[in-house]
Amino acid sequence: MSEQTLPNPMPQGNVVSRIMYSRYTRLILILVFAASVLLPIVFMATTSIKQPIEIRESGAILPTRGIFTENWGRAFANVPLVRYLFNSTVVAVTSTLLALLIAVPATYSIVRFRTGGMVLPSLILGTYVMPPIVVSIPIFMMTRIAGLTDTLFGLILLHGMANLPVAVWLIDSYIRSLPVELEQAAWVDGYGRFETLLKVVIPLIRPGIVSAGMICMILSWNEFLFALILTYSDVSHTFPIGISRYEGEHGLQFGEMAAAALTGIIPIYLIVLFFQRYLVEGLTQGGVRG
Amino acid sequence: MSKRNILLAVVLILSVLLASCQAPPAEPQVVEVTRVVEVEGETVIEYVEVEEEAKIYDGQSINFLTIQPHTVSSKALASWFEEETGARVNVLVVPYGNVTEKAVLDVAAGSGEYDVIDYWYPMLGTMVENGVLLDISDWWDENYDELGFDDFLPTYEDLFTEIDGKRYGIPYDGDLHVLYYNKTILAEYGFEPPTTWDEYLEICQTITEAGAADGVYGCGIMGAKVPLILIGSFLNRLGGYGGAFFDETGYPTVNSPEAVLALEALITQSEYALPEPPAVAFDELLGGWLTGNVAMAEFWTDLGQMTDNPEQSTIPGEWGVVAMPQGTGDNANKVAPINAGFGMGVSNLAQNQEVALAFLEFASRPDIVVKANTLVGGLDPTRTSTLDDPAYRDHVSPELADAIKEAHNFAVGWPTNANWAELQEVLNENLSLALIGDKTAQEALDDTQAQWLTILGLE
Amino acid sequence: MRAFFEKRAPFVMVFPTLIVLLIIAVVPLIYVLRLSFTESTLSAPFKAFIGFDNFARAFSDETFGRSLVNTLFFAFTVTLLETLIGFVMALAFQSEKRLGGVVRTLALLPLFTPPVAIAMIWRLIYDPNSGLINHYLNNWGILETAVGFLGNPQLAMPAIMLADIWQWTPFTFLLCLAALQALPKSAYEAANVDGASNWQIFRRLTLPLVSPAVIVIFLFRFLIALKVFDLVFILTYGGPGSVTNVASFYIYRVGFTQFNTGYAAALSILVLLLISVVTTFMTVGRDLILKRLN
Amino acid sequence: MAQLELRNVSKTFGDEHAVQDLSFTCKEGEFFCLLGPSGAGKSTTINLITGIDSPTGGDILLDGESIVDWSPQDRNFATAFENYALYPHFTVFKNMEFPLKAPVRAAEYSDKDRRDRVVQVAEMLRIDELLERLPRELSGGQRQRVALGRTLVRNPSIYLLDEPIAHLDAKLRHRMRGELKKIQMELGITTIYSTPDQLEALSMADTILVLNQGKVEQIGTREEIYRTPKNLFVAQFVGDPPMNIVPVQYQDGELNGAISIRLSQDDNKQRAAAVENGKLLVGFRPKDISFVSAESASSNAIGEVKVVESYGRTADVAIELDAETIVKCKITADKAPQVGEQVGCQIDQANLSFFDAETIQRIQ
Repeated sequence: MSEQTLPNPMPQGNVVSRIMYSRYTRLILILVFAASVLLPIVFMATTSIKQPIEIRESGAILPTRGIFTENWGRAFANVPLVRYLFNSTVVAVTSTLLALLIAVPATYSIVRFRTGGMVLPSLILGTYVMPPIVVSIPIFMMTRIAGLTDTLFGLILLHGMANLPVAVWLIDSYIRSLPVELEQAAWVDGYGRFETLLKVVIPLIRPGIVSAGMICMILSWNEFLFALILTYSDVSHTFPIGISRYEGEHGLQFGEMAAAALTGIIPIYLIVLFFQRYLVEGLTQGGVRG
Repeated sequence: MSKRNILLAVVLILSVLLASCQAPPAEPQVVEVTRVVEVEGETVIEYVEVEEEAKIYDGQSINFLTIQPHTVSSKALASWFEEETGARVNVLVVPYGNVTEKAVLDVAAGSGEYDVIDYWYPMLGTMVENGVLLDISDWWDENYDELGFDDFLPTYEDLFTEIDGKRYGIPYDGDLHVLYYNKTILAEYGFEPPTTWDEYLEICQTITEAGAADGVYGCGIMGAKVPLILIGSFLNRLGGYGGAFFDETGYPTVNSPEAVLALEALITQSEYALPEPPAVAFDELLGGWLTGNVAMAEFWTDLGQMTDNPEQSTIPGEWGVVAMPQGTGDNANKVAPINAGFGMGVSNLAQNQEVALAFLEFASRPDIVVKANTLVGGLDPTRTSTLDDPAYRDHVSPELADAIKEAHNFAVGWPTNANWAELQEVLNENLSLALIGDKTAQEALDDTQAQWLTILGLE
Repeated sequence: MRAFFEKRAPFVMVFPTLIVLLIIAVVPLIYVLRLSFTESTLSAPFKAFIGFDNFARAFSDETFGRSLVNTLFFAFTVTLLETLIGFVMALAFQSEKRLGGVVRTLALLPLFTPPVAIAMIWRLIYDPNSGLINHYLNNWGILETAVGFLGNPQLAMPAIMLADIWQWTPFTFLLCLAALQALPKSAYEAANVDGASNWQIFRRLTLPLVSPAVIVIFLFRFLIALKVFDLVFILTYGGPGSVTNVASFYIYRVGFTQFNTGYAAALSILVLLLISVVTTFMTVGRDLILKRLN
Repeated sequence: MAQLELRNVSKTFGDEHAVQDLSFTCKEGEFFCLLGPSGAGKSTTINLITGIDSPTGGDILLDGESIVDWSPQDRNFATAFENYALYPHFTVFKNMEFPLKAPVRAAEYSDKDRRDRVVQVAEMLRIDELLERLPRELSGGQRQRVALGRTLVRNPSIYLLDEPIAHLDAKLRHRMRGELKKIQMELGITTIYSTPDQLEALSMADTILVLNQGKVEQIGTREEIYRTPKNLFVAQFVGDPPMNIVPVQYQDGELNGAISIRLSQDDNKQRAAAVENGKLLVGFRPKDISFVSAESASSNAIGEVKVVESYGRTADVAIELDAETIVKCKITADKAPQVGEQVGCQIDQANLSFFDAETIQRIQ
């Protein structure tokens, strides 16, 4: 009896459980995970300080012909990377805000008031399933008609709209998990539906909004197709387009490209670290609830 | 929370600042003109403050759509043009794989975002079909003598610019394939550079069988499934065996016995080539070649320069170049396939046609072509005179210049008809299938022929 | 005014979404549908009405058929593996405090690296002659000759999948972690008091409780995976042969390199139908599984 | 303070009738109780009144004016929910202050007013120590009082309390009953209170409405509900243990069945005779049974003691009269018989209820 009430009972009998829950297994898992995540990134980092010939010569991780920092200088000299990073940041952040702004009330309405019945949710899911290539031509035409090609605003609108279904999909389960009485209480307390959404629902699903926002940001940050089709110049090119610009006449400038790619990761990563608590809270506290 | 927000704001502001530091667009030069100011009736102060002479296109601008690999040269051209004419040329760069779609989309949507377009010549027919390019036949005829268009390399002159007797551009960047060999490796095995594909195979096989364990291969073959690459490698052999994509009447002959022989040669050679041809594109081949692990490589003429650059290569000066080997059989031929090459044309929707044409004129001038062709990472000659120009010969080495000149005697181009975009996808797919053994050479080419006939409506 | 909006609150709240759907889904779909019944090129849409010709062509298009199979195979395999690995990782780290934080932070790295850069780095890793893998395998004497991962018909697809798994497993991991941490603590406390072993707790408690969320994650990731494009475009261009040709990429080639938009539209419609069918099946499957679990 | 009237109110969800044809009037200042088992439609009724749901038929009037089309925030009712519905992201103070900050009445209160009001109510409910805590840091009883506090800070026209103390432990529930009643009487505000617990209803309500499957079974004062249940359902739902019901045959002033009673009062005879075939159900409260010896002539029935449940001062005794009939009686504990003992039961004729065996309606 006393043995059984220990906070962490010894695994009983089962080999699998003993392996699964052993601390050593976990440590090994962490090491494997960290190594496999980091390996390509580290390889990218060392590639950025290798001479071009060395990149072609050997797949060794560390540079063997000395450190060659010129890739970094060239990466910035040849492509207006900072401008692209700025564009990407503006587009990712603003389009995410836009997507959330539209998605939160819509999801609320769909979940709570069953607006649109069965049709609207499936339409939203369908929109999300649609490969972007399918609609790229009409989208381009419409953007052109609206006079929004080659503008950040156009790209923001498009990313925002394209990520809307994702946001709806992710926020849905968070709203579903809220007890409806809280909202009813707010109504009776004298709040309208909009005020209830603002004062009660949104604060309570903040983790969901944060994680949906982060996923929208990732999708926008990495988006290539529309960014390519809808932009012409440095005014609105985004970072992924910038990365594709280390193309020599015949072959890629791998070193410069690696330097550029890292430049893109570093600020984002700092921001992520910076908001770590927020993000992790967002991603882990609310969570996806079936 | 608030601290965090402040920090974020700082980060954002910093990025805005950094972004604004980044190359503000150069303002068009303001040129003061003569002004007469009268003061109080009597005294007349007259002052002239002309620092520079007014230029013909001051204050005007055009947009130039170019491909990423041409960034340096296109930007150079733009700045020289601005210096001379005062017109600003905005160079808009896209990855080379996307240039046709950008140009066509632009016209399809009626944007007219581009004035001058840098196009891959096999897409010329497609571009014309889609109404992208302006018919400049009259301009061409008018300027023919004055600008010395007869100096354009004859192999490029029509191929890059003409569809159905009309002109749509000027040759901008020429390039053809030649065979490079590593002098050291060939000497080590006692081989002379090959003149036929059979010799090529023998050399390749011998060296690979002996050297593969040390990572040395007799040849490198680009077989990556990209039309420019895979069809290029095929054409190198197809021409050598005397085959062609079409006969004189325009009927497809892609499954001719010569073509089958050529593809079989490619497949056989691939077995001994740098692994693994279906994954070998520019970079993979360069990796083998520039590190001295590949004895023979078919490549564009700029490889010589690259090989001599110690930052890029371990074998500076160890290379030699010969024309593409010949095939065997009755129709065996000597060829130099034009596996890349770009023209420069004016958009049908150009906002400023006059300046666009002036830019074309400028870009085709012999002195400018030489200047552009001697930039590092720039363009390859489009004019005969360039090949004789000392500056250019000095730039690429006289040996290479002569090899290029020689190659032009038997250069063959890609088709440029309106259906080529579709045809090349079919061919590309089938070549790749043959290369990995999903189809035999005969099957792959028969299938291609059948599909081509359907596409061309010739069944 | 206020009362007016208040009364129509549900509708007002979805209104912007309706507009967005109109712009990004309905209008384009109508356009694409119209295109699919016509002979069209990019610059000259709707040249002639040709009925079901484009669709008929699609049904006899071997390359297209293979691209569909490839897409489903790719999406299903990577989703399965990513969800599985992500879930196991999440299980291992759900109770880790400090180490868990490190892992979570690391996990964000691949997600924020643009696919273009990821593809570049994987090309360097896979390069048969100067690639990372071949370099070390050769050095350690495991391999005699170089292996061309992306050029080998058997290895090209797994190679792309590995790159995809590298990029997206962190995503499933983070979502699984979220799901695990959202489980009610009280149930576990009770189980601990009852003296259940860790394995029993996992089998009887964790698994049934977390399954719905994991299924949602699986579906969500599956939908993203069906749209795979960038990696194929940069790593293999659909080759060698047709081994890695996927639907999005094939449509891109037909529509954007051959400018045959009419046919591309028909292919798009077919892909969309197929995806809808698959998604419906999976949703039904999810409901069945959930019913059984409850 | 106000008077609320429901007229033929119905609410259906899909095919399901949650509430059917509900009519009642709740007078000003009255403590009105909705009593019924779970699923009876109590919460639906409350939601219809607050405006959270709209009725599918009928009308709701506040002081004679229809409020069916009013939105919840305009009705100025205050509700305490069964599961408290405290806002988890607010402290206790903010929870209680929330209704006062609502746009509809924000202008009425200054910051200080609000603070004073919250503190005052908190003191009254003895939760003034907890104002800075979050709901998750509170015990069930504390949460319940906060929920109550949130309704009390306002001056609503009606309080609606939906099973407010259902989830408390017995002791706390007992105490809260008293407190609630006290507060209600002090404030004198019309209160509608729902509960599945008949004891709660009987001990607090002025008027009780017994609801079953969405329909009204009976409306009346607690005495009426207890003494003269309108039908078998009310009879058996109210009272613990419930009213004993025994089928009998009436003939010539005598009831015969598992029990035999010679009716002595004319009133009883009259009622019993009202059913033509004489098939009756006779009902009597457990407290109306007293024990006599099995041989006594005054006994109305003889049976064997099966179970004795003792609650300290009182005890419930179950007696098997025959194979189908068990009656329960409530007596003082010291008079409880032994299990297995044969006892005679004497039934107090003053409080007999008669029900028609067919319609199971009370015979008046």
